[in-house]
Amino acid sequence: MSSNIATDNKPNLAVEFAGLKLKTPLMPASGTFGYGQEFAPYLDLNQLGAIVTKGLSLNPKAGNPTPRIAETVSGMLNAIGLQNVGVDAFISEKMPFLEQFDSPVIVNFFGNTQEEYGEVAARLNDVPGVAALEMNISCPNVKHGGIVFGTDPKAAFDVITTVRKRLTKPLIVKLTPNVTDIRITARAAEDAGADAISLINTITGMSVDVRTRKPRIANVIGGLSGPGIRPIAVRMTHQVVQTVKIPVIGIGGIMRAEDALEFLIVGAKAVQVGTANFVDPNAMQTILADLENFCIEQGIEDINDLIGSLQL
Amino acid sequence: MSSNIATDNKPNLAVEFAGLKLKTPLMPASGTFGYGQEFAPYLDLNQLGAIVTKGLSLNPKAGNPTPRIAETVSGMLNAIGLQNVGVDAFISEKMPFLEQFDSPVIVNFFGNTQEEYGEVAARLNDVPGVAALEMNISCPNVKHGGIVFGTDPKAAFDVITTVRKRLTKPLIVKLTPNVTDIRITARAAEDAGADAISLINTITGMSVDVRTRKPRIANVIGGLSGPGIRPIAVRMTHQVVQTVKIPVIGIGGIMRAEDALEFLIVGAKAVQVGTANFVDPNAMQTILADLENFCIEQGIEDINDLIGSLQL
Amino acid sequence: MKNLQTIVLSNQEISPGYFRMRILAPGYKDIAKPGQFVMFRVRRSLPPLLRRPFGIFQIGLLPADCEGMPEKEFIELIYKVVGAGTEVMCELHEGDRIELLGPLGRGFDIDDEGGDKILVGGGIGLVPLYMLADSLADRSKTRLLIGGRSREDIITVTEFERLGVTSHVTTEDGSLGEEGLITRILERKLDKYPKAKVYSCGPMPMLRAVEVICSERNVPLQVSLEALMACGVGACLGCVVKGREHSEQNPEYLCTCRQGPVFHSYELDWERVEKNIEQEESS
Amino acid sequence: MKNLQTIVLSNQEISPGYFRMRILAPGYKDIAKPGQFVMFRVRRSLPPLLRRPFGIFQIGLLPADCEGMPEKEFIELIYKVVGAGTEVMCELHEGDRIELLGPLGRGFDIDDEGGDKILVGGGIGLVPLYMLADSLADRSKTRLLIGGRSREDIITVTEFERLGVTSHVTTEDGSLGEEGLITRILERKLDKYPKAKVYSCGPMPMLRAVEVICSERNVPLQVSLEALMACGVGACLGCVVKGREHSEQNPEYLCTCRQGPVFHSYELDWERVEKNIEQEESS
Ligand SMILES: Cc1cc2nc3c(=O)[nH]c(=O)nc-3n(C[C@H](O)[C@H](O)[C@H](O)COP(=O)(O)OP(=O)(O)OC[C@H]3O[C@@H](n4cnc5c(N)ncnc54)[C@H](O)[C@@H]3O)c2cc1C
Ligand SMILES: Cc1cc2nc3c(=O)[nH]c(=O)nc-3n(C[C@H](O)[C@H](O)[C@H](O)COP(=O)(O)OP(=O)(O)OC[C@H]3O[C@@H](n4cnc5c(N)ncnc54)[C@H](O)[C@@H]3O)c2cc1C
Ligand SMILES: Cc1cc2nc3c(=O)[nH]c(=O)nc-3n(C[C@H](O)[C@H](O)[C@H](O)COP(=O)(O)O)c2cc1C
Ligand SMILES: Cc1cc2nc3c(=O)[nH]c(=O)nc-3n(C[C@H](O)[C@H](O)[C@H](O)COP(=O)(O)O)c2cc1C
Ligand code: FES
Ligand code: FES
Repeated sequence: MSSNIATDNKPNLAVEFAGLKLKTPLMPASGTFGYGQEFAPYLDLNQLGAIVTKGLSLNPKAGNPTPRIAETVSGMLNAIGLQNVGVDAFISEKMPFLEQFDSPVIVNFFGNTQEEYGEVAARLNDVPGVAALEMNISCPNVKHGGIVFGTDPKAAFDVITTVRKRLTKPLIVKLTPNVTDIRITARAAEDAGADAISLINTITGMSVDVRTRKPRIANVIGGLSGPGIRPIAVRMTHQVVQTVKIPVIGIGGIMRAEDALEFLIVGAKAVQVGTANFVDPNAMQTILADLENFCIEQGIEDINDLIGSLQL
Repeated sequence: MSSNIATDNKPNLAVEFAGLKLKTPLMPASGTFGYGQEFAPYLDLNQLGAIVTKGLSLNPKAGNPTPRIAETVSGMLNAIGLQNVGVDAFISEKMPFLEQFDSPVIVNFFGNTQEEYGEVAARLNDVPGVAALEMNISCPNVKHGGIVFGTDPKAAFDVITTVRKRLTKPLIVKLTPNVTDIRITARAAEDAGADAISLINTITGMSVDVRTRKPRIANVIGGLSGPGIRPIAVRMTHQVVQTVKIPVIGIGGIMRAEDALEFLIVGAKAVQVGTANFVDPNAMQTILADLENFCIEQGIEDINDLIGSLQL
Repeated sequence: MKNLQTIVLSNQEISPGYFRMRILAPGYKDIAKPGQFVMFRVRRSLPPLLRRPFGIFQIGLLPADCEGMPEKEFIELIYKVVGAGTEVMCELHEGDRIELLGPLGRGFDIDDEGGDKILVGGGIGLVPLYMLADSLADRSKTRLLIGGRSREDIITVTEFERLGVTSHVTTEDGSLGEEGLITRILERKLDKYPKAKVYSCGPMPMLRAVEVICSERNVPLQVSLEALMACGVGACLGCVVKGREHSEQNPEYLCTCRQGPVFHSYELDWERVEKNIEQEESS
Repeated sequence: MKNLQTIVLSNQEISPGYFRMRILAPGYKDIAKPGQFVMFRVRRSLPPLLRRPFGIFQIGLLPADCEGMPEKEFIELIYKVVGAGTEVMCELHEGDRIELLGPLGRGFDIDDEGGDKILVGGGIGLVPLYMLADSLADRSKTRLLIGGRSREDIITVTEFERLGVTSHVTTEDGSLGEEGLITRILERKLDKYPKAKVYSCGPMPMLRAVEVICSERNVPLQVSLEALMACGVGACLGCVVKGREHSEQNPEYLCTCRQGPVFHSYELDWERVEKNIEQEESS
């Protein structure tokens, strides 16, 4: 598979899938990297495989009351409530900045109804600088009693089909881990025409301040992210890779290069780094350097040789 | 609710539910305390609210190949494979030791088929020293393609009904967290006649050794436990308490008294301590002492005043 | 604004539960402004996971180790031990490696006029006021009003006085200075100096009371807010407060880490800010 | 067998990557047996989560701090830095607080006869052999065979020699002693002392080779095994090895922590043990 001789040449870290060419398999996870601009002082955005933006909705969204975040053991809970500037303001105010970089821009989006999902996708489809869309299906379907789209395979299939019809750009569907069998939603996404799958979004969780006896997050329940959830994310990525033919992007608790490698080895074509960006705005640069070192040390000339190389 | 004056008298820690009288709301989680004997040198078993044994099956079970455990960030994966001595050997060899203590003995059990579940329950029903049974429904149903009983509300309802018919002792049903909506299985358990619910069992996870590219557990997938999963366990406990009328026992990542308090405040009548017993065989004694101190410090004379006192 | 891998120079308990940490911080002297803060991280791989925000108390220079070497720029933090993060911090020693992100946020807007200034601090909230006091044009016209629960909570006042600032102390238990709340003194001072500008940092109930007093009298007020922060750079949106123009249709959320932590009083929706922070205080 | 909250007395690098830690351990001297181990925990709240198992290298007494005080019992561990846990351990200093569970497990079965004894250690596997050597009746008839990859992996041999034991060293790269594997020496020695008893600890491939040699010659062998451990007390069943009688219908799983870590060779199902450990070695 790969020779054991360390090479002086830089290993190839570029990956290609779903019509996307990425310089490296590393990109930020939506909602942890703002609109890119916030990290520009700390990080060379041109080194990233892609830039993934905060999730956008049709109209600007206020988000939830505070406290919105709480630290847990090796993780954090958040209930930001998908606060965002709205798709139109994004296009006019944020895209000009992002277009300066040659890393592809992946725009994350969501809706409260099937129609809203379709409409946001359609508007983004016409924006030249946008390389692909990532569709967050972890949102409550307001027309169906608030059941989260991504927890109901039928609803997921329908909403992805609607989006697919209005989109010519590559479509990445981002799955929620709060399901009994992630393979079922993955298959629904593939069947509905997704070009790729990314996973996982946060796991719902709760934490209580035992002195005040109040939830530590105003919204009571929030999404758990960070290194503590990584084994769950790796397991789900493995299951989905074994199930669908479309490419998979792994997400969940990646802090170091070794963590990213777990996802790549089980078969993810690329990975996203979330909470680690908060802990260290340089995190992705460090991970990238260490990925390269790992390849050199292990005599891997092309990272694609490593992807899916799990020994069962 | 409770006066703010610290009291010199010891607070009441005893709780009662499902016909069980517990001296304290603290007990070990199944599979992390052996058959009790292993911890006797370190801990006064009479101080525990109950003694919960390793899960038993009809026949002795060999368990999985090694490696069976792997440490993860703030957690551990295990795939012990439910190795146990079998119900008959338990009754003849282990019960005599356990009967010496006045803490009620709760016996955890499982089966590969509905019939096996029923049969184990029936055998344990006749054993005098057994105070209650805890039924682990996180096992694959070998007759139905290996789908885990507890992830299918119908299968869960059926198997619990079968057990209920053969059992006069109190029945605690232990739920798996690997489901989309834990409230649905909780309701199925209540409808099938469970006297109490305990949750959560481990969350399925996976970890890869990036140098050998092999799963760090021979079984590939294992169960994640430990402090990292606590927010998920607290959230599910909260959801179940809000859904069913029967009492709930909270489990998941309890390391310290404050962790136990989170579960009690959201409404668990008692809690189980799992992985913490490995980290520190004295863990439950420390937690107990700190629970008492917390009550004194907060002027809580009766722990029952604290149970379910979440401020929403 | 960068992530500095650096070391602790000293870390001492200056009053029960309060520590003062000096950190090697090249590059801070020329750019850090009064009211800015840093995100502090204990060594990698140790909990807590997230960094913790701390105001910059002071910036200074130590003599070079030997001729030919540069002088050593340092910053000082003063922190109160309240939870997991500060508990780890207070065990750090000289030479321990840490990471520092900063200087971050918007500091105080300072005009150059030498008019009357009143700084109102509550407990540890006095931290950002020291650099502010130091930077004011006419310190003889600057008054520091500092309140706390008890004498242990009143720290570094003599250092303010050495800057030429007059100080007034109140404690709730009367163990130091006047007994009572600092806002009473603020009213007295504003009666005497009605044209003063007010700068304040401290717990929310105090800030709210200060705001009421200042807005009644039409006195300009800047406040430094605290919030739970994950990133410190405006990315997580965890630290928001509602702006004056905020409504559900037209959300105006301000990031404490980026648009703050110092705000002009008129930028904030005080009703809502207070309500939010009440939740935080009690949670 | 208890959980001791104690302190580190010293912690030094004795060869690149190998550390020797002395720990205050009252109560160990009278009860700990050669081959037993401890579960070591770095201070609460620090990762790693689980304790780590380490053999006891030596037990000793330090003079009392002053007259009237008791002598200080200590134990010594020798460990190789291989991962997260040992990386934290090697940064501990004198006086740092740690927790120790032990002494745990079954040690070596030692008969009192003064016959020939051969101790075969691979790398760090030599740790439990020191207390064993020390307890043997006639040390002039005891030979220590110790193998390693390179000269850095050969540690504490002079201390064995001070006990009166003869030592033979091999390294794979020939940088110390004979070049090659230690099993070659074992065969030579067994040719010479066919009635010797063998005791061994080291990596699985070595143990397996030792087992083959000994069973061919009908020489009694005790081995000390390693396994991943969560609890160390027989509760988690994470550390099992298959016993000689093991079958799916009639499982005979032995806990390395409780029935071991020292086993008589005949208790184990070597085919299966090797297969299991192969997985571990490579994973
Ligand atoms: C811009 C800014 C500047 C600050 N400057 C200083 C300073 O100079 N000195 C100082 O001692 N502290 C300062 N703080 C507060 C400091 O960040 C917290 O005390 C610290 O993060 C607590 O960490 P911990 O892990 O010890 O406590 P945790 O375990 O995280 O929390 C302990 C308790 O404190 C509460 N808490 C934690 N952080 C905050 C916060 N930011 N606001 C309100 N309540 C909180 C928690 O809800 C909890 O009840 C500042 C905060 C901000 C936002
Ligand atoms: C009874 C017993 C006695 C031991 N005595 C000693 C001793 O005296 N000196 C010493 O240096 N070590 C000894 N060990 C091994 C020691 O426990 C491990 O090296 C240590 O746990 C590694 O911890 P870590 O966190 O540094 O490495 P980890 O990060 O946990 O692991 C690093 C690598 O080592 C492997 N590994 C970890 N633990 C073991 C194990 N127990 N067996 C096999 N592979 C493992 C892992 O799979 C991984 O590849 C003993 C083990 C046992 C079971
Ligand atoms: C503060 C915060 C905000 C997030 N916002 C979004 C979002 O807008 N859209 C989305 O699809 N995922 C969002 N996520 C989920 C992350 O993209 C990622 O899936 C998750 O955090 C797991 O990765 P991590 O453990 O590396 O953080 C958010 C996560 C956090 C912590
Ligand atoms: C090694 C191990 C073995 C376990 N065996 C069982 C079992 O036999 N039956 C069962 O119902 N749960 C079993 N569990 C699950 C625990 O009882 C508990 O639900 C879970 O570990 C979560 O709690 P914790 O985070 O406190 O460990 C086991 C857990 C571990 C770590
Ligand atoms: S702390 Fe993240 S946006 Fe302010
Ligand atoms: S380590 Fe837990 S049973 Fe041996």
